[in-house]
Amino acid sequence: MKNMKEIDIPIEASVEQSRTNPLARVFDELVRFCRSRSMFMLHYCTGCGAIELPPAMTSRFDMERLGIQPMVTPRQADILLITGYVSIKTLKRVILTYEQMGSPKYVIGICSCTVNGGMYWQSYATAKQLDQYLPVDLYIAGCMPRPEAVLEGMRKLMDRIRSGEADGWKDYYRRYDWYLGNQQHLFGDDWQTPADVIGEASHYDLAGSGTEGEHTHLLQQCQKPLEPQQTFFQIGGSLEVKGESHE
Amino acid sequence: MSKTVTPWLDNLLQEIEGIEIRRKDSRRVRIDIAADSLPTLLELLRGRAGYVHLSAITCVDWIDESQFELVYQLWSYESQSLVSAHIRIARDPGVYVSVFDLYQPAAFFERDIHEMFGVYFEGSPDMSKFILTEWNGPPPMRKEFDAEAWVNETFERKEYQPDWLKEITEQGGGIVKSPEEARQKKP
Amino acid sequence: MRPENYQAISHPPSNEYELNFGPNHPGIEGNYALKVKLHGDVVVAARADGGYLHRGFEKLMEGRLWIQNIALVPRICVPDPVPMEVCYSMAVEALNDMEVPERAQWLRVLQLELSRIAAHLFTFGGHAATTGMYTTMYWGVADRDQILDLFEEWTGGRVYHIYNIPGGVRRDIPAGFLDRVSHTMDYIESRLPDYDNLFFTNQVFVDRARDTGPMNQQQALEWGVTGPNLRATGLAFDVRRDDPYLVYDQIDFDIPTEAPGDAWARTLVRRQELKQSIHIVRQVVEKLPSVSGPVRTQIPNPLAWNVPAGETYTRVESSKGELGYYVVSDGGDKPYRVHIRGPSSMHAVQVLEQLAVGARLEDVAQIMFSLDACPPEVDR
Amino acid sequence: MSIQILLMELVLMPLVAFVVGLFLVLMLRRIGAKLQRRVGPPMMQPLYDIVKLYGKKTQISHGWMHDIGIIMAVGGYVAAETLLPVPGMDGIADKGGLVTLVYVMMIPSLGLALGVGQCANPNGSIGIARALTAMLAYDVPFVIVVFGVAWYFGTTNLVDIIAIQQAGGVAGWGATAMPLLAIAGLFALQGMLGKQPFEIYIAPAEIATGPMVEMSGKYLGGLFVMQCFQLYTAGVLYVSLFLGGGENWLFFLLKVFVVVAIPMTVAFLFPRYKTEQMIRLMWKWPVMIGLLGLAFVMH
Amino acid sequence: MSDIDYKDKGSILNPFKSLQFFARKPVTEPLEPRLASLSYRGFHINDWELCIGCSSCQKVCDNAAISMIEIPGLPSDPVKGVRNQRPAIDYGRCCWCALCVDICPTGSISLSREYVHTCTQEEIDSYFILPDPNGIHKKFYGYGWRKVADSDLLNLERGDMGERSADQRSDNFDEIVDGYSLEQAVAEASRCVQCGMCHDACPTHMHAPEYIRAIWQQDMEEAVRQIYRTNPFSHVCGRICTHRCETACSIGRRGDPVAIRWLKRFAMDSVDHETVKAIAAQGKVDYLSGKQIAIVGAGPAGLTAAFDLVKLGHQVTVYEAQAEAGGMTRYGIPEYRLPFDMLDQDVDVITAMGVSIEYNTRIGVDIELSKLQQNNDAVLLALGLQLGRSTRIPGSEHRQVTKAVDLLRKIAADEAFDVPRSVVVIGGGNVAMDIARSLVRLQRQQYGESRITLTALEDRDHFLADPVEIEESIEEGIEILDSRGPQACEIDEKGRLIGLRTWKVLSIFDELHRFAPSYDESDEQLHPGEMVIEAIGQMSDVSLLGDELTERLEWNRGRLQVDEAGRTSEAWLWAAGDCVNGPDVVHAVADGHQVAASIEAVLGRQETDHES
Repeated sequence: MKNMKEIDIPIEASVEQSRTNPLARVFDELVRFCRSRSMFMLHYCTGCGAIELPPAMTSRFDMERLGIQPMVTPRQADILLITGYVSIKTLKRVILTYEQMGSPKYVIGICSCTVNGGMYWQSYATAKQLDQYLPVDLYIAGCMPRPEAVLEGMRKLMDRIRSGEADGWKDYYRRYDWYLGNQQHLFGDDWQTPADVIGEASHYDLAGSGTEGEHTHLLQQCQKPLEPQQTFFQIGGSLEVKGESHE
Repeated sequence: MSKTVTPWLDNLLQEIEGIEIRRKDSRRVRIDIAADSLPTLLELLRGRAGYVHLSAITCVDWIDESQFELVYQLWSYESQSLVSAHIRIARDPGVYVSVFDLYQPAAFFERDIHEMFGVYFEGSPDMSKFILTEWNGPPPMRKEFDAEAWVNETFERKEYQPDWLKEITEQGGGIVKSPEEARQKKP
Repeated sequence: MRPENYQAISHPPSNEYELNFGPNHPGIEGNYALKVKLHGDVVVAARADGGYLHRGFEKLMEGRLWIQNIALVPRICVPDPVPMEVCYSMAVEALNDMEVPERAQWLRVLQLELSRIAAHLFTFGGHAATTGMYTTMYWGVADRDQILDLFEEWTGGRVYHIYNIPGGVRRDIPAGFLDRVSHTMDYIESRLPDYDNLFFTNQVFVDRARDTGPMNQQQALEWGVTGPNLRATGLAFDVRRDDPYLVYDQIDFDIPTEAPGDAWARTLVRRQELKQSIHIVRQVVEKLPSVSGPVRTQIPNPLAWNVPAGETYTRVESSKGELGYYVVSDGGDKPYRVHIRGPSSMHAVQVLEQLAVGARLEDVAQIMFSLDACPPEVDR
Repeated sequence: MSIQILLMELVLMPLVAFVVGLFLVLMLRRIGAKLQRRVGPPMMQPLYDIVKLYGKKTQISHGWMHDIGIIMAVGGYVAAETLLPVPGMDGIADKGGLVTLVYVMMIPSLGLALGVGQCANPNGSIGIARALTAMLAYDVPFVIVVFGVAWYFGTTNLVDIIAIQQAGGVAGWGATAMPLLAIAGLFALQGMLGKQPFEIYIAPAEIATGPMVEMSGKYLGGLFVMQCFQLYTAGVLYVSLFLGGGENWLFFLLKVFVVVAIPMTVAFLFPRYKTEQMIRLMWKWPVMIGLLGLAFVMH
Repeated sequence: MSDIDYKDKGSILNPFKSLQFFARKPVTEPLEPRLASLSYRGFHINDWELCIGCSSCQKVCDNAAISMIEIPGLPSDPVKGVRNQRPAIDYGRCCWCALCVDICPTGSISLSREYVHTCTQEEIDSYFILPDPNGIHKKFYGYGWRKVADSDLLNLERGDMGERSADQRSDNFDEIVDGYSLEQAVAEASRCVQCGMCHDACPTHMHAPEYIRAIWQQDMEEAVRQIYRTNPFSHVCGRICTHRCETACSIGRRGDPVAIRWLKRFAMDSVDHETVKAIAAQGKVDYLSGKQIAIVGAGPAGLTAAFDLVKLGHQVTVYEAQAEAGGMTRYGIPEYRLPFDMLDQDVDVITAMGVSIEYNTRIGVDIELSKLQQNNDAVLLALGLQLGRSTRIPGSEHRQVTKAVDLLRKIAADEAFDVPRSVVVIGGGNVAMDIARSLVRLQRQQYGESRITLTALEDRDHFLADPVEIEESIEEGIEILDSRGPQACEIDEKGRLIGLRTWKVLSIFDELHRFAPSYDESDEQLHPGEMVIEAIGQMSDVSLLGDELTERLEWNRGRLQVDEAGRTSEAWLWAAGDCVNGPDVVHAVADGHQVAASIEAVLGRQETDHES
């Protein structure tokens, strides 16, 4: 958080705010309303908090009442639920997933672990503060929060989406360099994802002074073309096969 | 219910040298044995005494003695008893033979011990990383690896500035003992 | 071109290709990955990839006081946390040579069985969902919630009970609780015919489950399979009966078995176990009022508790199989070494890799769920 | 019929189809909710979903083939709607006829195949392969049914078929005359809608929702719209063939909703079959029943 | 076995039975959150009235989630064991295990039934909360998980200390208390939660948490090292300390405080004397400062100061009027409470450091104070309180009416005197108990029976003596009469003392809390006794100062006026111990340290002044 405040972010006028046409404004209002009433949630069980999501989704607490549905691929999801601790191995996938989600997208941090390490503050295997790596729109306290608390959180997020306040995804573009720096600190300098975040930022007119910086330069230096991942296969404990995998 | 475990134990005593057997209760037997003799023991246990289930292999890092202890938990469905075979191997170089040919579950445990402790098992089918594929540090379960220090070095603790705390600080109070300090105070 | 429209990597056309199941995949239980190599839609090789849920429990436990670890252990297997607590507590009790009051033992049995029922209901739901049958999942999870309500009232937590501590349990049951347990058991029992109609005797499901992921007893023993998966191959082994702990030797229950060892057999075994657990819970409910006395042996001040040096291996039967804790104390206030043998460390890695080979792509998720593998147990 | 009215019908018919389709989707989700013992989504949920998807900022396209595929998928159904007579509007139904309709209804699947193939996601490709297999599976009973109906009524013109049925009252309905074919038709309907037990090409647990895997934003929105049309088309077609079409809007909609409710309900009661199990089933019972029905019809 | 056979093919029709659910109500709960169960582990609540800021919750917390916050304005009193600190909890770490509730010594922390808290990134500071009785959103949802007897993690009962029964002990001066065995000591030490309240409450701020922890770790030498950091009278304090630490102990809030005094005693007893000497000498400088300091009185205050000063390289001479060192600890406290050899060991440690003691040297008689002033750089008066106060009631000048301190000194010095067959003691403090119990022993030794009556102004609940002392006195056969005001020592016509006449006390203080006892004169009793002993307080013998100095010095209600560090208005003269602060061993030790530090500071300043 400290680092965050040090960086001076000029507030760029977003595309939506600059519209003056009243019809367009009504349209924006409608879209925001529908966004708040239709949230597709990527059900990625990053941690133990995921165990309270099935109850929240199913009959007893029925999230569909709020228009929330689970989605299986990041492309279709609006909400990334980080259900508790993220191990460093998972965090890479989470960032990959996040960057593949379509904007506007929202991140919810559930449980203590996403805030300050929680139960696993001593662990060498988990990342401690989610907001250093991804912009988080909402936190739900608990270890783990009950389904009711999750629903309350969702309702709060709905209000914020409707009022247009939930815009963490813009922050990711505006301060990409800072986020990338933290990611590189944890994953090493050769960390890269397939997404062209800088390009997207300028495409959405969200590029700011914090979008590019030393870390993005480092990324550009280390960037390599993506290659199919090599997997070492083994069948029945003896036979070995080499193959390629699609990621 | 529990059947006596005496006859085969006696046989074992005769066949293997340097073996120490302690009976903990009617179902638990502890065997301490030289590392070289373990495969023989396991072969006997599996072949003749019906200990077909390898419940677990545990590695214990006795850093002060510069040794790794390997504990093999074997269960017999017939005699319904558990034998734990303890061996000690040198911490350096930390190499031992795999028992995969006798017990297939060993593959998982040996792989796990390899990545967590750095013990290499010769003849194990797969010594590649499984859990820690993206970990570049030392084998984390070794006693010399101080996870807490590593965490303190790598991550920072969140510093909250809630209003109430600001208020109290203005009045001259504030955090007098953070958890980190409290932990450091312990001898 | 918009920047987010990037070119996909092209591959030479081939009959053989790879598919990632997970870590973010609905066909995977939890955060876990299975890479399969397919020829057509037949799996020719499979490779499990774990560690996404790795927290380094065994290391963490070495850095915490004996008492502090009670809050840590249930997190190792979230769907079925009670066996973790009980097994750890039993290990510490064994090291201390500590007696557990009889009432506490009965209470532990009650917890274990309620947890087993909850876990099985959850598993049925998950298993059904992998075959596209969501209604069972919605039912199963909602009915499991009834048991979580009991736990909430009893232990103050829905999922993480943190209720067992070395020496016994943290508090007695609230007034009138046993009535509510009986009531919930009645409810769940009354729901079983619904499940039978919808799920267990659903021809489509039976068709899919039968002959899916079969293993014979020989293989199961070779691969270190335990729990319901082992019993589904015909071997009537249950730690509760054959290596008894707590007061299981005073309780009457059957050990259901099936011979064929496929997904259908495993499902049937679990279904029977659910009934047996209800039967056990009923016995405990009947017995508890006559067992009076304390629920806990007083332990020394937990901040300054040195457990005598020694080692112990304790096992319990969790809903997934044999759960073991190997705990070593060097006489200090923290464990010197804790090794957790989760049943899924066999099921989710080697067994899954072996069973997946030769299976159809459609069956892979079902095989994993029918094994009831719990990835956090593997990753720890 | 003046050209203006025709043009108006051509616009109105898909629009009506879309609106009715939205409510069919709502019904689908409410049926599920009811069986699953919960409340279910609010009334306008299907619309919210579609508006939201079109309002997404990120619109990932995987090339022009991908775009065309989606256009084909939605366009195919839009075309199909104009071929389906509804009360008061015939559109171009009497010019196209049943055979055209059958072909037009294949366009969406092919379009999807084109579009998804472009994504290079193996899950999508598998999904499409399965979808085409499934089409092959349900098309056999479907074609038999269509053939039988055409034979029975002696025409492939849907307007005529409906007229014939309505002339005979309930006794004149296709379902009364050809119960076996009507049953086979239900199977085909189930397959056409891709609902359990014939859901194999979506299968989230295996291939992460198959063809939809790489779809996002308006492309996914397009698929949602397509789903509305799909439900409507299937429902109306069945009503037209077997239940006498719509005498008026009230009866028409009632019949459509009832017909669509049947596969929806079944979907929530069954798991999915594997591909070969599905083909085996489809080519066994529905085909046998269909052939039997055909035999009755032809005699 | 199974009621669905494996061979059962199932039915395609069975699932349709579930259509009945179209007619059933949903099981969905309303959107508003339900009320959690009665023992729910929700957000924290802390009762600030009960909380003492001991930080036990912080220590038991798995997740290092608790910080202690100092809050100005809250009561803070080390003697009562209260700190103005309260725990604040980081919900970015907390796991709601409720161990903090179960360990809380006061029972102030509990968890509520409230469980919903959501916030945005900007509001993330709301994850760090200072629990108060209201809950985090200022709304009380009711108590959830609270401390119950079953879940209490603390052991509230003190380990039994073995001691001699009244029969075994009341005819000899052997030590009453057995002391702990190693096992008992470790068990007792393990009860400590390391809150440090004892450290704060102790006048000399002994490192009790540290040495208790060392005892628990069975590292006795470390314990002794910790003890010697602040207290050279460790054997003495391990036995007869007034243990303010135990009064402040947070475990004592709801149970028996940790037996800190007995643990100290155990640590000292279990390390052999030579090792103790070696440990005590650690940190002694290896040079001589060349400064000379004279200390008057070899009691705890004087010797502690001597110990500190010698450690700093000064040359210290202690002048003691009696034949042996220890002051009131030797001549005021009976042997059954503090065996002489224990005291000797403490003194030996100090003398072994290089302190020289001139015995039987009375200042003003054998050597003049002015001479000390001339020969030394500083002089410390640690006179103690040797003179007993008198009741001044009629008959109190009788020769059979004595002061308790004088008699105790005689007993300690083994001087012969006629042991009376029956005694009346006036006073309800520890000295009264000491003399009464000493006489019990002497009477039993000589006559085989004891007849002792003890009268005190106070009622039983307000006795100044230790409750244990009172209890043991009663066990030993002493008749204790409370609320009796002494009126006269009755003397018969032959001039023999026959007893003490008392009135019943109605109240001791008036409305202004001044000492003004009122009596019920109708309730008069005569307590027969051959001897009456006054044990109502002591004072200092300041005659050694001489008239001139006495004039020059400043006084405060009969005591020497000193500054905070113990320096008198005369630059060369310091005063410490009982004569300044009233009777208490551990206070005297604290005084000794303080005054030594003051002397060192002054001498050190002189040094630098000289150099510059």
